[in-house]
Amino acid sequence: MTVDTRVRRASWVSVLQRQGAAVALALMVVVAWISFPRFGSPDNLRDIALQSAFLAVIALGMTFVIITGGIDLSVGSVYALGGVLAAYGSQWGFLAALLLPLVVCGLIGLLNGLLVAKTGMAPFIVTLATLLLARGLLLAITSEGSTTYRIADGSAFLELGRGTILGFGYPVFLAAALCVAGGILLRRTAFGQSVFAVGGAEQSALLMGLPVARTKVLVYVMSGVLSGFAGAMTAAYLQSGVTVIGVGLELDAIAAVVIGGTLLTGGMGTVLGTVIGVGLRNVIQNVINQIGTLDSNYQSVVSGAFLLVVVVLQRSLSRTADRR
Amino acid sequence: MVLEVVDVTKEFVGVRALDRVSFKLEPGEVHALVGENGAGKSTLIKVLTGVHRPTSGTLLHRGEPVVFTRPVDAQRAGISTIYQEVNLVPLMSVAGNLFLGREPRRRGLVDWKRMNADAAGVLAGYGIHSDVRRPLGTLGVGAQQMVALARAVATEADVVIMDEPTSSLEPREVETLFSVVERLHERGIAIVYVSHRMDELYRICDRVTVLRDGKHVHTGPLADLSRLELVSMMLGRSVGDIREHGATAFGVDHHAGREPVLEAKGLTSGTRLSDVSVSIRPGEVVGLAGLLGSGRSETARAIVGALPLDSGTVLVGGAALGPGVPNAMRAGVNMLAEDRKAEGIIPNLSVRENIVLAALPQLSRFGVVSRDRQDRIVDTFVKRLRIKVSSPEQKVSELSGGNQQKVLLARWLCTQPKVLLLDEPTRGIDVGAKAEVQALIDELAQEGLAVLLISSELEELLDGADRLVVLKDGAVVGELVGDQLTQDNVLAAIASGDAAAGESRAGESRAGESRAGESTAAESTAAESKAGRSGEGES
Amino acid sequence: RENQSATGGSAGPAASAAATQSSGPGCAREQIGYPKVDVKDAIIGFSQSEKEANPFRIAETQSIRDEAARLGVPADKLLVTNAQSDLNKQISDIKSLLDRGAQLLVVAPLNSDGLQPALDAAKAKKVPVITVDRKVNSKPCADYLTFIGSDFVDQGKRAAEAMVKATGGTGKVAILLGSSGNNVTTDRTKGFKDNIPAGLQVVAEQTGEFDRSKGQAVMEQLIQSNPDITAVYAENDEMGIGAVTALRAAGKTPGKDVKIVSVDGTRNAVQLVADGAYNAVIESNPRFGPLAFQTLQEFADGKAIPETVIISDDQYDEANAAAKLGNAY
Amino acid sequence: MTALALDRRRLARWLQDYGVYAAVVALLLFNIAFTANFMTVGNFRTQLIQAAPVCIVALGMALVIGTEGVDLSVGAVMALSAALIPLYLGYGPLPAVAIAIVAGLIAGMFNGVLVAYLGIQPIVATLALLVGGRGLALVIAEGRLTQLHDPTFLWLGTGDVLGIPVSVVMAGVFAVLVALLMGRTTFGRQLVAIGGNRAASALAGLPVKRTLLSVYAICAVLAAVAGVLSTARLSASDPADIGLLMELSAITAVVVGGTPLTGGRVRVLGTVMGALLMQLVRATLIKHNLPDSTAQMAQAAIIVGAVYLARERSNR
Ligand SMILES: Nc1ncnc2c1ncn2[C@@H]1O[C@H](COP(=O)(O)OP(=O)(O)OP(=O)(O)O)[C@@H](O)[C@H]1O
Ligand SMILES: Nc1ncnc2c1ncn2[C@@H]1O[C@H](COP(=O)(O)OP(=O)(O)OP(=O)(O)O)[C@@H](O)[C@H]1O
Ligand SMILES: [Mg+2]
Ligand SMILES: [Mg+2]
Repeated sequence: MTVDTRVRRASWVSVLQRQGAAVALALMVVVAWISFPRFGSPDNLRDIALQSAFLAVIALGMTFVIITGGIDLSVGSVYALGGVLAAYGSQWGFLAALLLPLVVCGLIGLLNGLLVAKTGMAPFIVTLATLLLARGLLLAITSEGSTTYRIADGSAFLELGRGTILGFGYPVFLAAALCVAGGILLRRTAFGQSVFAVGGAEQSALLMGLPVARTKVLVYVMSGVLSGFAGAMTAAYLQSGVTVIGVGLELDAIAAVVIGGTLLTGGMGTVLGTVIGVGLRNVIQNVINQIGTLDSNYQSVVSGAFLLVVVVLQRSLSRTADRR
Repeated sequence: MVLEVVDVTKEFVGVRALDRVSFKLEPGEVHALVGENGAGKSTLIKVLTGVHRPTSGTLLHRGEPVVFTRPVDAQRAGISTIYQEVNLVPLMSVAGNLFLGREPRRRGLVDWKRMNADAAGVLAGYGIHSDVRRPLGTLGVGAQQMVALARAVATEADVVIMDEPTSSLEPREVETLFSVVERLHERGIAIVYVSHRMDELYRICDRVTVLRDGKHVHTGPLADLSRLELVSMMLGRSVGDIREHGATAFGVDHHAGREPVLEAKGLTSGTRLSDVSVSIRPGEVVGLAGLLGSGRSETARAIVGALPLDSGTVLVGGAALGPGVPNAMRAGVNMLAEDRKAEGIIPNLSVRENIVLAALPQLSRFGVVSRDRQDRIVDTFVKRLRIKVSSPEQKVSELSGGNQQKVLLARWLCTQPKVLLLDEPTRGIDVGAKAEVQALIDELAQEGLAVLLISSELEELLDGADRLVVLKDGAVVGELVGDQLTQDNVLAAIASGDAAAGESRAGESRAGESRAGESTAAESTAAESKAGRSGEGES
Repeated sequence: RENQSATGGSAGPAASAAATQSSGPGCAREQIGYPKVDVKDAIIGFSQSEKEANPFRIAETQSIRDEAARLGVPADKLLVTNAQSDLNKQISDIKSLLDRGAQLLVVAPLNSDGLQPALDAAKAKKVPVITVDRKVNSKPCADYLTFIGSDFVDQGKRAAEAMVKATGGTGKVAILLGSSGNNVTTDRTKGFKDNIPAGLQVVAEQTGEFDRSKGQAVMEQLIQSNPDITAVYAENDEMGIGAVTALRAAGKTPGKDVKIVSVDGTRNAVQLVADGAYNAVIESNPRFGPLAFQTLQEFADGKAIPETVIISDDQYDEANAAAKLGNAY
Repeated sequence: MTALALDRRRLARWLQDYGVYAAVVALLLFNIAFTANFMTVGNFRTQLIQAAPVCIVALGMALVIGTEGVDLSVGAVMALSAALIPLYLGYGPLPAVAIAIVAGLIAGMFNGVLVAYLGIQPIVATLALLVGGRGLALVIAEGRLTQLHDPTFLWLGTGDVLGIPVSVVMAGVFAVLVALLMGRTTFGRQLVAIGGNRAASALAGLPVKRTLLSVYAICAVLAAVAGVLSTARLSASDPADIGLLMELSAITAVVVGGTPLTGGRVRVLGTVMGALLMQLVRATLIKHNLPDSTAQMAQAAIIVGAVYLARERSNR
């Protein structure tokens, strides 16, 4: 056997291995398409794409964080905070509405990053604390949640969330662009390589002279900025800075990332997998809606069951791939 | 002086690992650093490379005082290091590891195609012919060590430090390593070389520094010292006290029983093992010989149930073993794994707990462990294997490499097994303790234990084993008994049927060369040309 | 205050589903050019905001279903979704209801802000939307047809009045707030605080997140640090009941030593009022079904619909609790 | 300079070991000085009663974290056990409690099988139950809160043993049992070994899968017990809200108590202290009547502060 064929087979195997979630998604879509006539309607597909866009942006940042072996629980709160800040900033025009959330959320990410990288505290607990911090900030600037900032009709900022191309909302294209950029950053740059190295073997990365601390700080900043941006897009879409969104969103993002084949212990993962994971989550939710007659309490039972089936399926696919 | 430390002391909580040690490295020399396990060699190296900050003392680089706060600082100053435990990223591809931090780029983006080609080319020069895209962790320790070597040498450096680089290498790879050392030497690069293998030291080193218990004992030309003198300096005993024996402490043949206690038949697992059969009789030491990646570790893992099998059975005392390690252990079959960092020690547990780990069920009643019996066992083995610990409650991760290895040996010996599979048991162990371990293996065999011995040191295999099974590419290619046990016979067995493989390997390295050539032509950024040069240099 | 049924004679809990219609220019179908859709023959969508895991939501959804059944709407023409407390999901839900052919929409908004995209989608399809129990901050008649629900500020005000009656206008009050960031919390707090006399002093305001066990836990803390509390205003019944448990455990007699007033009108709380362990409950009426369908029918018939339809909320106190227990949900 | 460095290192080590205790003491002192009516028996009783369920759940969580896992489903398991109680209370309190605990056991085994035998990452494996479990509980309870009246059962929530509330006694007993389990038994030692280096433990012949399965089972059983106690205290079965966000409270208590999330170490007493610390923090914020925004930010700062003091320092 020559090296070339060996190489080709190995990469084919690893592609299959990584795409356990893709297979699950494909299956899910086919079944949904056949069982529910409205699943395939353009409106429905557009809605799935749009809903996925917000989560995808957050999960993109989360992917980087998780590959470094960390976790970011603050994304849900930061997302909500970003939305409120965008709505608040929109009174001074487009740029303020965009920059205010990005800067503030980036700073929260920076705080996460510095605490994780410089003090050696567990990311789980650091970001749990900033989850509270961001919620607290949000409540503080909305006078305990009683003020809601609305984006004035006709504000240019609204377009960010509500404009469409071919019926697909701008957020879909923005999310897609960010994910492509994120994929390139992860796979094709030195920074991406050090992200993998830090997560795979931090001590080794340090001994190899990689900028471990800087890498960690950067991924948390990225996660903060991206969550803030998702919040800003959401605010533009909802036309106001809603205070009650984003609760528990971190778990959705983490689930999407992990289902996409990223290892929670770090060192392995792909952006494509995450996108697929996000798609899966929203398709599942959509299918549950399509079933329609389900009692609301059964709905969560069914989504739990779906989640289980998907992980088990993905896991057993990647196991068989491993065996080759 | 390229690098110098003056009066360096390094204290860990409760341990003074270095005590006012001074060390000078001249440009272009190959400087041996020797000492018993736990003498402080690795610690000195870590002080030199900014991993540890000394408690007191100064560090001079080209005569200038420097403070390395992080490993990067040392690397920027031109010090490149291969640490004792492989420090690479197991989940990342081989090529990714090799080029981590200096990836070849095209239009600002990492050029994977070229990186893989370059990596394959570079590694072929080190005798590693595996797919560079597979995760590094799937390679054996020996192969990983070669990758670490290739990586360390590829960076522009004027000092290269190697901490026990040959501890899991085969004679053939050791030769490769020596030729690398030779080349570095010619380029005027200074080398610090740590090893417990005396032959190697005498072959390549100019000068030697001896450490004992964290203190500096001697520095001088190696040629001025006889082996015996060197060993006595390391151990701190007079020359007369040291028994003179051969290369190893193994005695003569054992009296093996008639019926094999363990029979492995037709072990086959993916592409790694094909139809390997081994049997061991009580009281017999069977050696497994073969080159790096020949499947010796895999054979041991398959026997103990740690490698899923496609086909094949393992019989112990005539009864087939169920799958999984616990079954094997219940039948009295134990394996000492080769990779002590990944598969051996439990880093955050104490030495005591690491030793008794496998024997816990035997040491407890109704699931409640008896502290007394633990302490007795631990005490016995710490003394017998001369494990250097401040207390049995010390974290095992704080021990020196050799002492960790001894802890693992103790773990398996205290379970009182019937069959012991030893994968590189003396890896990283100092001369004194090595003889001790070898004598112990002899003694255990004499008492009726069946031993499977895997070692990268051929002498150890030839002297220690009663019978030798030679593996190649995951298949048995020969079996040697009694008088047949000679180096030449082993090499001949390995060489037989080598033709096909040789051809394809030659093809690969040519491909590697031409790609590296291309890249030099296509210079566009400094980083690129640097990567290109390094690729060229090694292939 | 009127407590008479606007929908006529149906007895039982639905009896208190009366409306006091507030003024406003009115919104007529011709005026905005929506098609005439008769309620009985239409596909009707109902978007619920949270799981039916508390009495209010259970009663609310049930009231919509019951009324639809009463009017003879076939089961497969009433589409019901549940947003599981996720705002984005509620938007998707509403869009998917439209997608599935809903011609009339009743929405229980999760939040007053943020449903704009869903309302826009309905508007584009000329589907009238009635929001129940929570008003949305959009333009009535243009973005949605009308709001049917309670006036939360008024509920707070009535709670304050009941509190004055119970305490005689003096004492130290602790407020158990609802979830932070929720506009129901904001309104019920404002209505209460703006209407208590100076003699009633608010000594603590802590969130119990509309949850019984959190209400209980917070109350336990407050009794320890402020043993002189004489009254508790809980922004929903569950927290109020939690406070009762906490007070009892601390050896106090709720309803006597410490007066308790809360908002909702669940059976458990009204029972406590009847038992004398509670002082008053301001109802927040969840039975929107009859009014909602009636309003939709009136809209179809071309009548002008006011921008706000306030449902009448009952009130339970020592005097009437035992008698009205059957009305509680 | 050397002496100074050593002193600092010793202080750091001391803080790492006793940081939580110091934080608890500091907070107590603060409250004694600045909080009205703090030094009363009733107040301490309240704090202990409120901390007990978190503490019990955190003990199980500490074991799971020791194996380098995490169990997000504890809150849902509490809800399940709460939902089952009214169904069987008719047969007497004992059968009802037994059924609730068996349900916990089954849930835990379910998690354990996913993690140990199917090799699914703990966070997602238990997420499935977090999402589905509460739904199931609500389905069982038909979405309703049920008022409970059985006096024997309610005794669990309000009664005393030797003047100490039942739930506090239970928490104490469990803490001792878990401490013994970790310190004295083969199981405990194997658990930390598996958390410390799973590959090595497998090669050392430890029953890795069985141990993991048991750990998740224990964790869920403890969660079910906490569910029973909380239900008794509330005198109502409230599957919609009971144990909501309990997973985060429990993990926080464990981590603040000095158990690293990277596994391989379990600090039992630290966990108990962690639960107490978080309880005191909450109590302090409520007693000083801080608005929610400030309270949340203050809580964030205190968590970071406590964990910062107790963090593992690299030994360079
Ligand atoms: N991180 C640490 N914490 C505490 N003690 C340590 C630590 N690292 C090393 N030591 C101690 O320092 C001493 C020297 O260890 P070192 O690793 O330098 O030995 P070595 O000469 O390299 O031995 P070997 O030949 O076995 O590799 C040993 O006693 C060891 O226990
Ligand atoms: N030089 C090499 N070229 C290609 N592949 C290798 C090489 N060395 C090791 N490998 C791969 O690494 C894997 C592990 O083999 P391993 O090195 O453990 O075998 P081994 O015979 O036990 O050798 P050793 O004990 O010397 O490491 C094998 O699947 C093998 O294919
Ligand atoms: Mg060493
Ligand atoms: Mg090997």
